[in-house]
Amino acid sequence: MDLSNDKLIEMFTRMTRIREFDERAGHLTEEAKVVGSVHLYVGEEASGVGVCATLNDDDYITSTHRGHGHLLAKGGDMRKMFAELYAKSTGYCHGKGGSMHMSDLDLGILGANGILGAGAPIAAGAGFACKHRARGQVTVCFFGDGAASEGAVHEAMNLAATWKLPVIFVCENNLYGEFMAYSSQHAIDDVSDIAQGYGMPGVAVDGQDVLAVYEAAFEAVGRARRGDGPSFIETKTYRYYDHVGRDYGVVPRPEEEVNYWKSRDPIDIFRATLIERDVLSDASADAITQSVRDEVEAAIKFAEESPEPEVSALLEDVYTEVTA
Amino acid sequence: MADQKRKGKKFWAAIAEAQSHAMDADPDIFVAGQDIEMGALWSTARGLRERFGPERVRNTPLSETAMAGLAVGAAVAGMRPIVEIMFIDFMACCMDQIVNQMAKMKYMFGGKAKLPLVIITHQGAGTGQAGQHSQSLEAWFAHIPGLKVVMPSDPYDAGGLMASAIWDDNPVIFITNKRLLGLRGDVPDEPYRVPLGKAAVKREGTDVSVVATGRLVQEALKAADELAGRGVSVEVVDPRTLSPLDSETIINSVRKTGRAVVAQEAVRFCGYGAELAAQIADEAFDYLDAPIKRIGAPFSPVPFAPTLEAAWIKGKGDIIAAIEEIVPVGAPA
Amino acid sequence: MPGTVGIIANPASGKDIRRLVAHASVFNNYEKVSIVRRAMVGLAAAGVERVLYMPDTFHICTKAAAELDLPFVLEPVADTLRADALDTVRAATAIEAAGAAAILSLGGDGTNRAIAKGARNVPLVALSTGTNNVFPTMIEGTVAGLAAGAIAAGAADPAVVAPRCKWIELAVDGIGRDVALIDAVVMADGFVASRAIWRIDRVREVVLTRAIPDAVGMASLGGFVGPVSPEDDWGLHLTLGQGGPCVTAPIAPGLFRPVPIAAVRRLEFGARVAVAGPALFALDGEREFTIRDGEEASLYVTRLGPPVVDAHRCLTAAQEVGFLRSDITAAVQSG
Amino acid sequence: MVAGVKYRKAIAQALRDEMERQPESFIVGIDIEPGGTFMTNEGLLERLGPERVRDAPISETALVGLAVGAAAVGMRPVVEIQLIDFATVAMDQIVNQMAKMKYMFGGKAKLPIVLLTHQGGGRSMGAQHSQTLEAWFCHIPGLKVVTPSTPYDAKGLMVAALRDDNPVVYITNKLGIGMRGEVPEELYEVPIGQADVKRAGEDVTVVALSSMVQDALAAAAELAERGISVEVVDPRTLSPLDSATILESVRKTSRVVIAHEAVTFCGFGAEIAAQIAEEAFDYLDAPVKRVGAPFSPVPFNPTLEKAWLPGKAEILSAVESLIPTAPSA
Repeated sequence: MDLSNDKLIEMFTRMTRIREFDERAGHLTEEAKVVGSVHLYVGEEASGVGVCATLNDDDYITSTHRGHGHLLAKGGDMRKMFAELYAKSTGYCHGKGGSMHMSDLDLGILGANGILGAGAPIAAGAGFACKHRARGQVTVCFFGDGAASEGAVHEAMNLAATWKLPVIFVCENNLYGEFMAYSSQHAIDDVSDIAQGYGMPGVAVDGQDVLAVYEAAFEAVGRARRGDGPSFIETKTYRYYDHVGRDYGVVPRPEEEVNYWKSRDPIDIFRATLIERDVLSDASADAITQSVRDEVEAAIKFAEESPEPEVSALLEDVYTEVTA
Repeated sequence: MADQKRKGKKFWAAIAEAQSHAMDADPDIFVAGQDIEMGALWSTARGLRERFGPERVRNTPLSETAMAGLAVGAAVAGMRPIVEIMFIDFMACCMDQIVNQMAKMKYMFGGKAKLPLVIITHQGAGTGQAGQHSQSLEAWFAHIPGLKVVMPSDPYDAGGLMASAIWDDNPVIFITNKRLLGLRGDVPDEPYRVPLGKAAVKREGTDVSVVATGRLVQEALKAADELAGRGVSVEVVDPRTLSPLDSETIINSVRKTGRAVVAQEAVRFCGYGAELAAQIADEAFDYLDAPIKRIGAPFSPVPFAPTLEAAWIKGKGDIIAAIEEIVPVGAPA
Repeated sequence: MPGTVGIIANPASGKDIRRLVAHASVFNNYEKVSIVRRAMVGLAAAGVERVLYMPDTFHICTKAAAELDLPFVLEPVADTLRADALDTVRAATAIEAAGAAAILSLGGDGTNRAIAKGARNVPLVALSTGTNNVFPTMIEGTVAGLAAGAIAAGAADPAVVAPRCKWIELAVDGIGRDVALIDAVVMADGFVASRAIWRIDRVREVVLTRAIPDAVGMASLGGFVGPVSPEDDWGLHLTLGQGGPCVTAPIAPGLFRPVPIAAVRRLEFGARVAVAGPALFALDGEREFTIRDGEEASLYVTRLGPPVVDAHRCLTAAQEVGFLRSDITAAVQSG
Repeated sequence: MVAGVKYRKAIAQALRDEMERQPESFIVGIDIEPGGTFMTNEGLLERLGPERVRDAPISETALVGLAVGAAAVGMRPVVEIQLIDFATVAMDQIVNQMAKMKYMFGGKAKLPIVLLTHQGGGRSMGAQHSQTLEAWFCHIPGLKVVTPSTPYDAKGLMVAALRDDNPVVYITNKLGIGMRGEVPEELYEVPIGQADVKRAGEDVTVVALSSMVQDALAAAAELAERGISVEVVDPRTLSPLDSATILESVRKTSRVVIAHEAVTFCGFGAEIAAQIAEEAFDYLDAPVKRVGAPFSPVPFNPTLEKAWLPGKAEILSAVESLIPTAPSA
């Protein structure tokens, strides 16, 4: 694994940005400062960052309703993100999308998506554009274990495999689809087992270890760039909080399970690794966390001070005006 | 008579030519769908594979969801896809991609997404294909902000609207009626366009406006011919684009004639004709001299038996009957 | 307890990154269920009274038993399921403590290494369901069950049919830290990350208990420069780098890489290979841990590994004492 | 105000008590076991047990298909699609299978299915979780569509839907799910296909759907103070539509406003307007006015969403446009 110290620190910083962003987003929801359904990525940071760290700026991803982490992993701007959470005109979607649709097309993000599995066919489409343009671009399709039940995911996998599209299907198996446990939704232990049925390699990796995810993604992306077609990576991870927001205890999860996963916190694991390798010290790691927290507060301030969208914007951007 | 019939290009050929012209001009245009490589089920892609090769003219696996998503993803990544869904009935298998993804991406994502794509699909009864291959569902798509919906009624409009649909930077649902695909008409050899959002007065008249869509335009023209012989002057207006609708042309026509018949092949209840009638009842109310008559199919799935299907499907006779109810008409010539 | 056999089936084997970086096969858990089911039938045929199994998230053993009317008691070993790599170690320890006569394992080198760490004295019937396995053998589940059953039934003497295997012990600063059954690999730099080894340019040294050309992985690499059989009372030490032969070896399934070898030496039992930190160790194909600058590790081969059942010898010995035979006359008549 | 029973509870009561009487009934969906996304199934698991109250993998296609198959062989499924937006994922099963099976298969298939789903904006849930799509289902022969506007109607229509041998698409409005109202404890039916005059009036008819009924009643109360008598008609069932009640009202008042939350263009209001323009034309004294949402996806921002959502104010101004002499308060 050829990772410079700078790259490792950047990955650590991005994971920390996700954690701090979503923790605050969760609190802001509870304080009723932001509206709508906010799906938190806390606990799953290694998955998004490990995958996105292998991508170039002009690669594409499709994301899910739990998309904040993907946006930050690909380099999202927290100010525009909080502004979108606050439904402000300065937000990524000018206040029209919200948490569930927060995306930056300039970063190659083709949606956070409110419909389970819907990103998969879109990823196939973007993958086709990548293949057609032959500039070595790839598309990553993030989806969850719940979405793995949806037909759209299966249909897109078949298309991508048949056409050998440069698409990497990344199933973030956080063990819950909404409030239903993984085992009540699937008869197989590893979602990645389905890949073989469509004619692509499928692997399961430790989703709490950002380097393990990185390594798998790096190889899958390499295959895609070489024209060897799609791959499937299952990152075994865990959603610390409820389906929506933080803990509402709608359906309590076994305490033992929660504790086990929290004992394998992706940021703690990575931090320990980097300190052991002398990439970071305790002090420098703390400094990163602190600077991210400062960034979060500044971004919240920016969001709070940003103007509401004008009502006259209501009917803007339904259609593109310019035509060829 | 036979010579007359062979004059001009067929509806499907006009569509294929429009695609071919556009593909000549832009290498980012590709065509995908089931059996597209052999020219598409209804021949609307005939010759494209030979001309543009396997990379740009592609068969897909049998998955409408994957195909529609393919169009969305490729479009947002900068291409200009044209994807065919063989039957509009099959659009039921990809409504999420059409309605929640394609139609909303631009609006939800702060205006950045540009989706220059065309979904071409085919609808209509009268081919003995029963309930799951005969529906007319244009009203669904017209109800969805973010989509444009076109429904040409003759070869010239088909070619011109296809060209405009391809070059439009928004998702366009391009709907043909299967029974129109063999219709011949004058179609230029060179590239041309029929603008989206512009209705056409297909025949001028003074006594009653028939606002018809798709195949019913041809039926209305026949009805107008026949009624002309009985002294009734019928104006036939074809919206051509169902969304955005050129309400002005329609309202002006009704204000002129004072009477309106709205005609569509789809099930009448909650069909597109209801929108047309509602707009007329609001905007042209003070000019109306008679109730607005609405023609559409009865409230049942499309039956298989030819006799039943013939009874189900609306046409010239129904239009004449409706006009007779609201316009004093002389005896048949 | 006489007549007790343990089953450890690793649900995570056969899924790792080598399906991406090499051409490794996929081994899904339904196949493992099916194998365990056949092994259970074999155990039943042998008259085993009690089967202890490692619980896992996929419930491999209970699913396997679900459609069978088994004559033995089937029990999970208590409180071992954490869904992590230590599950296997804990389960093996519990099975040994319960007095099992044999352990039947489904997994690769890594799974068996974990079992060896947990249970050093129970004869092991190792059935291959992993990726590039040297330690377990490709053996039909029915036969594996029968072999384990024969030991439990006393039809074969483990002292004869299950000799202890070699292993590599690894000590850090003089303190024993880990073991490997087949290979211990010293790598420069690198993180544990996804664990598997395929970047051969990162490998510095290799210590092997066996070096055989008809294998995949490090054992194969050794096999083409200095073969060592499981029976030989020594190991092999390779130092990679320029200066010696270059072997194009299958370092993973379907993946050949040219490997320059600077030095090859026979490693007598107890002879130490000293490794100065920083370094990363991969044991039986899995990157495990690192040592830092200033730390020193040593590797050495012994024959203190667990007893390993040779199914062929085991069942041959069993048939000599009439195993599975009850009434020859009746069998002939009915046949 | 805490008097009365919540809308969602009224549905839960109907499901609980009526399903108990129907041993072949079951309910399936996503997060059904804890009571459903909007708690419309609260208490069902306890009463009916895990065999009949079931969570399923997240696949709307599989869920609806399951209902069609089970119904076709004699069961009486209730299937919940959490949000009507997600019905887009199952449109083939709903439209090509569920709606047509009886007709296509010679009348033999009996499909007693209730498809319970929830729609509407106002909760800042963005464009994919806020749509109002009833018009689609009304356009499809073979489906019945109900949109109760009060807890009383919610319970009665649910009972009727459960007893009906046809697929019924039962649509609530998310914002109205907590509304309270008088609900009898016992089982009763509100007949499918019967509109309800929620308030009698003389000057103008407001035909309002679902959540807009409450807005229409509020508007009517306000207009009454200004001397304008508004009749509020709630179709309750959109398909089959009780046209007679609507037309009768319009023939009486001669003026009509049609109000729904869905996008106006090609919405259900167009159908009502078209019927009135054809069948009550000679009684009309003014244009037929429609109130609905503008032609855009539902925005996330609360201010924009509020501007998007039609409500009392839009009904008031539509009525005023028909009765220009009305003095403003």
